[in-house]
Amino acid sequence: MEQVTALFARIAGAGTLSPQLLLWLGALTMALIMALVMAACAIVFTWAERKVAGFIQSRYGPMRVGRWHGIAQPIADMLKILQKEDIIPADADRKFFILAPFVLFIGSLMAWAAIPFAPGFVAADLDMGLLYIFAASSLVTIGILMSGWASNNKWSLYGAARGAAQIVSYEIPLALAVVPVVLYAGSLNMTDIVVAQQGGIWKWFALRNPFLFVSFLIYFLASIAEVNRTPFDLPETESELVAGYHTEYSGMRFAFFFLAEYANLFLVSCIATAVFLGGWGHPVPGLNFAPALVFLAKAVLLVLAQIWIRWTLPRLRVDQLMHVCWKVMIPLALVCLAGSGVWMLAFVRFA
Amino acid sequence: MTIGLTHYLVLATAVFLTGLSGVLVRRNSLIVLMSIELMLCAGNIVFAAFSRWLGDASGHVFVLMSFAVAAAEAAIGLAILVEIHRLRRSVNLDDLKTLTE
Amino acid sequence: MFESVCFYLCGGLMLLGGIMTVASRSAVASAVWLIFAFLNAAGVYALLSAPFLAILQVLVYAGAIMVLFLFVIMMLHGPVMNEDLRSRSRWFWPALALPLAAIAGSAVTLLGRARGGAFPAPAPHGFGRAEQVAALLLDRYLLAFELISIVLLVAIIGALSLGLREGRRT
Amino acid sequence: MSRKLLERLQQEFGTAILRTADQHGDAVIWVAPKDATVVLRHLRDREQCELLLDVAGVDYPERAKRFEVNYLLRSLARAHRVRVKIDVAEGEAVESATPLWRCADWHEREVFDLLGVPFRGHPDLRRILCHHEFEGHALRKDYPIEQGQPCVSTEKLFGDHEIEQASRRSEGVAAAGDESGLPSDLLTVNIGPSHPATHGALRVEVLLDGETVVRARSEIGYLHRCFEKEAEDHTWHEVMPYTDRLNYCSALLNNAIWAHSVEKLLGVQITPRCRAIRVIVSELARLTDHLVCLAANLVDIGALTNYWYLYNVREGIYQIFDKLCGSRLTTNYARIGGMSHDLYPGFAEETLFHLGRLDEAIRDVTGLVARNRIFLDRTVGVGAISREEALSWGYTGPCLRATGLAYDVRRFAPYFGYEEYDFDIPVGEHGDTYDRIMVRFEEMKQSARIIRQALRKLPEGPVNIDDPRVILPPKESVYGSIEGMMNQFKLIYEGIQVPAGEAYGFGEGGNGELGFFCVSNGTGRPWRVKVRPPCFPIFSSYSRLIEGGMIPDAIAILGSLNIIAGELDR
Repeated sequence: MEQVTALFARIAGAGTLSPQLLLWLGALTMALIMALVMAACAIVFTWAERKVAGFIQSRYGPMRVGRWHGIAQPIADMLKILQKEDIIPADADRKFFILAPFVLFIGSLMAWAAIPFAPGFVAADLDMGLLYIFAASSLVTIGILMSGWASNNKWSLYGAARGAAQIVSYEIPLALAVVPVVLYAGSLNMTDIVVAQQGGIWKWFALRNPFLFVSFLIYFLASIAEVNRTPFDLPETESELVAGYHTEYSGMRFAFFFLAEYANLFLVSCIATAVFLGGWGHPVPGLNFAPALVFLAKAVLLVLAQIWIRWTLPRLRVDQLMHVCWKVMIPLALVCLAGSGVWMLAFVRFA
Repeated sequence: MTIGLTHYLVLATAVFLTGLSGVLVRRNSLIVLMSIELMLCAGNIVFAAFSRWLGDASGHVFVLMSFAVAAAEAAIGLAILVEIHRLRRSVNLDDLKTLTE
Repeated sequence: MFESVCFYLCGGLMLLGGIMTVASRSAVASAVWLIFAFLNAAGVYALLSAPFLAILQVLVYAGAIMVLFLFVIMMLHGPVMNEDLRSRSRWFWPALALPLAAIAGSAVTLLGRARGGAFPAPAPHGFGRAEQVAALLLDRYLLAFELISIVLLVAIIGALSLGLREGRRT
Repeated sequence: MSRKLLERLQQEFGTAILRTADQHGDAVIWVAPKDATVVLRHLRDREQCELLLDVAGVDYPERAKRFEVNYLLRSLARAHRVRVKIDVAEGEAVESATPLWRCADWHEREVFDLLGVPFRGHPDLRRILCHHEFEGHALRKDYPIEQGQPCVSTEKLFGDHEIEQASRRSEGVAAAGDESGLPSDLLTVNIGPSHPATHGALRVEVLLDGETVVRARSEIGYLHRCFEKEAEDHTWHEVMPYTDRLNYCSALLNNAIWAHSVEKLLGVQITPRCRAIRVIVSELARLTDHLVCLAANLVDIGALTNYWYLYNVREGIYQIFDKLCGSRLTTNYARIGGMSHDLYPGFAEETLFHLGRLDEAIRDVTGLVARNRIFLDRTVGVGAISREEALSWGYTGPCLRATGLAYDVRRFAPYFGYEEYDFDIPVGEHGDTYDRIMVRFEEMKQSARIIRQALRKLPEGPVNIDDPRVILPPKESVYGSIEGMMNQFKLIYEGIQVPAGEAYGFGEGGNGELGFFCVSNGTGRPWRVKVRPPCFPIFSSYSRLIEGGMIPDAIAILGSLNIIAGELDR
């Protein structure tokens, strides 16, 4: 962000802009860049999902649009979805129906601000970046509940209820799983957390000790539940709830749900990368070229893993979902937290 | 004029009284519960404002405590409401006067 | 200057959210307005150099408590509640106007006379951060910390025992 | 076999048995309406006729007692095939068999709906295939076949009172007196008629307490297109394409069994080659049926990828069908007395190739799901039904075998020479969703085994029987001789002259026993055709299976029962 503000200062000429204004301009620009990056990622991932699904299912996936392997398919899809009729059901609660996709989208957009892609490349280097991300993404639940309620459709309502229950529940193991990392890093700042993991693969928090590795797995699984993907895709199960909370949405409004879903998918992978997998750090110590690319590569790998899981596993039932969360993941996450603490006391010397 | 303690206190009082009038006037017990949350929130602002004024973060601890109380209140209050709704099919306070009759 | 603008914006919107919470007919609208008020309250905390509280405000209120409210409203046959006109008595607007008028009057006089109790210039470094609050919580206010845990534990047990309705299963 | 049974029955009941007959190995007895329950009960309890296959009504307007109600019974242990006939006049009621067999509920509703025969003591005598606004009874001979009746309103399946009762029961607060008059806490939700998991137009109205299904009631008939009425208006041969549309996942099985039923009535023997071809195409059709069912069921559980693994094989088999019959879905391949034409050259190689791919697919899919913890959690113990209950509900086919009962028509009453093939009957143990799925997987392996054997010893020779009364003459003779021309004309315009009589022809369909109860009055058109669709009685138990479970369970169970609306609604 410093670079951006410096750029603005240079363009306008030194001293013409107040520091505060510069700060805001910089933040806005970064937010804009983030939003664009997020939209682009979401679009690319829709294509990736279809190609990976095709690969897993012994078929090709999109092949026609664009010259190579249907690479332009997501653009065609976006154009198509923009042209679709925007339907608001007669009995829907209009205000909330219109508002809901935006709330959902803004929730996932805000969280992006605190992701450090490379040294200095972060929209808002907040002191409590990790907490901020969790706070921002909790808005998603409200968007889901609003959409389910506003649609005035029983399937939507069920989807929303499932979604809210699931996301609120899985936020607990998700948060508990990152606490050991905070313990190690001694900071909630995302950049600090990443910096603490520099110097090769053995410095990454996921591999620091066995408890942290289990924490990483818990985080990864809980994050799949957070973004409502198989095997935890209960809020939008097609075969049960028609389409869940976005049953009644169409056209542009549906596109918002769709984009937010893939943006969230990427977001949780980015968080995992930053928190557990060393962020922009190379696995081999000593190397430090192209940090942003390294970060992206790790995040994309995690996304691919999530896609792989989605197309491999069946889905859980509602009660089993809650069972996994409350009776398996949360106790395990607590054990890992305590275990990491003990490990630190026993093996790690405080500088 | 710079924003000072008084501004925050005035804001907190206004929010608190809004919540209070909600508690007194609304008959839908869900909205009454929400008004109580609003009042708690107003109290928290007073804590935070004095904390800032005194330069002592102790107030924040009490805000945290108040968060816990608010969360507990919401959980228990809503559980009771659900139970009442199950028995009475209503959450309107006017319908819940069995004891006074 | 910047701070004033932020304060009036956040404070004003928070008050608006509060009023609309109390004044909305439908419980869902109330809840959404309350979320709006709480988000602005987070802004107010940020202005008060309490970033930790600001984030917790969003996390706890918007992310958990209000989700619970919305959840319950929807489960309790919401459509019926939407039309519940009795839920607002006719004394409503007078009751709301009186305290607000009183507040406005006192605010004008108070702020007009005094200098508004300006804060001691910039908050010390690390003020209101997680580290500081945590240190206080685990040291000076350990009792409060324990009390919080007990309150939450009791709330969990209470909500569970109410929710499980064991005696009802035949 | 049936003679001894008839003698025993006559000794037991004396004059209560009005008349007896032996028709194609079926023991047929006539009883008066008042004695029906006693005789049926005796048959169930003493003669081990534990399976009520169907209740078929026939209308004879010229008789004094106009309607004839047939109860088709089956004893698995003693191999009895019994038909109890009850003649009733207009308005006269038959004692309901619902206390004896659970599946009698829907079967009797169907007779009531289509013929207007009332059943005394029936718990829920409503229309079933025709809609609730329908007037008259469609299968009576005096109902004009052209007369359609539109339906303009939906039927609520649960009354307010029932919802209130269910609500009380679910909360267990029935004792508290002052609760009445309050709206229910249960949410009424319609699954279907257009829902992604119904795979056809079915409607299930469920009362939900949270995610739990407290009560459920299903409604069918959305795809009802009067197959049986149409059949009465067409020649025996012309019915063949209609059978394609019954269970459209395994049209060839329907074709073959329909031809088999009419041949039974005609009393003709098909050629050895024809029998082998019918076995091959029947088993191929069974494969497609099971593949579709499993693929859809796994998708319903969320395991989407398996769909492609299974559908790729189905696609291969459909390509064979396409080459063989000219179409993929509506094959119309069998003919009465033979087949439409012989196999094409290279059929065996192609089939063997696709069977190899089938083995691969089964290995892939079972590898993905069979020991997957999520899959096991979702299916084991879900929708379980005991053997006795399954029999009472009229289960046959994979769903019955999943309960552990090795009943398969191919073994019980072999047709098409099934006795010459070496195959196993896979059975389950608990009758739950997992067993139903796994039984189908195992059955596919057995079908492949049968096909391989049949291809190996496929006899040479003619496909069609040499009988000008049944089989169309070759084209050279139609264009070249007056006899051939006349023969063709008679067979096309008047149809095969089937001697008067009745026969119940049956075989193992994709979902269970598929039967055609055919009544001929000696003309070229059937007097009455009653289909016994295997999934009809199975679906009637659906509400019972899902009550107490959750919505996801209901979806998983529905998929594992393999309900095909085309066959269900006819």
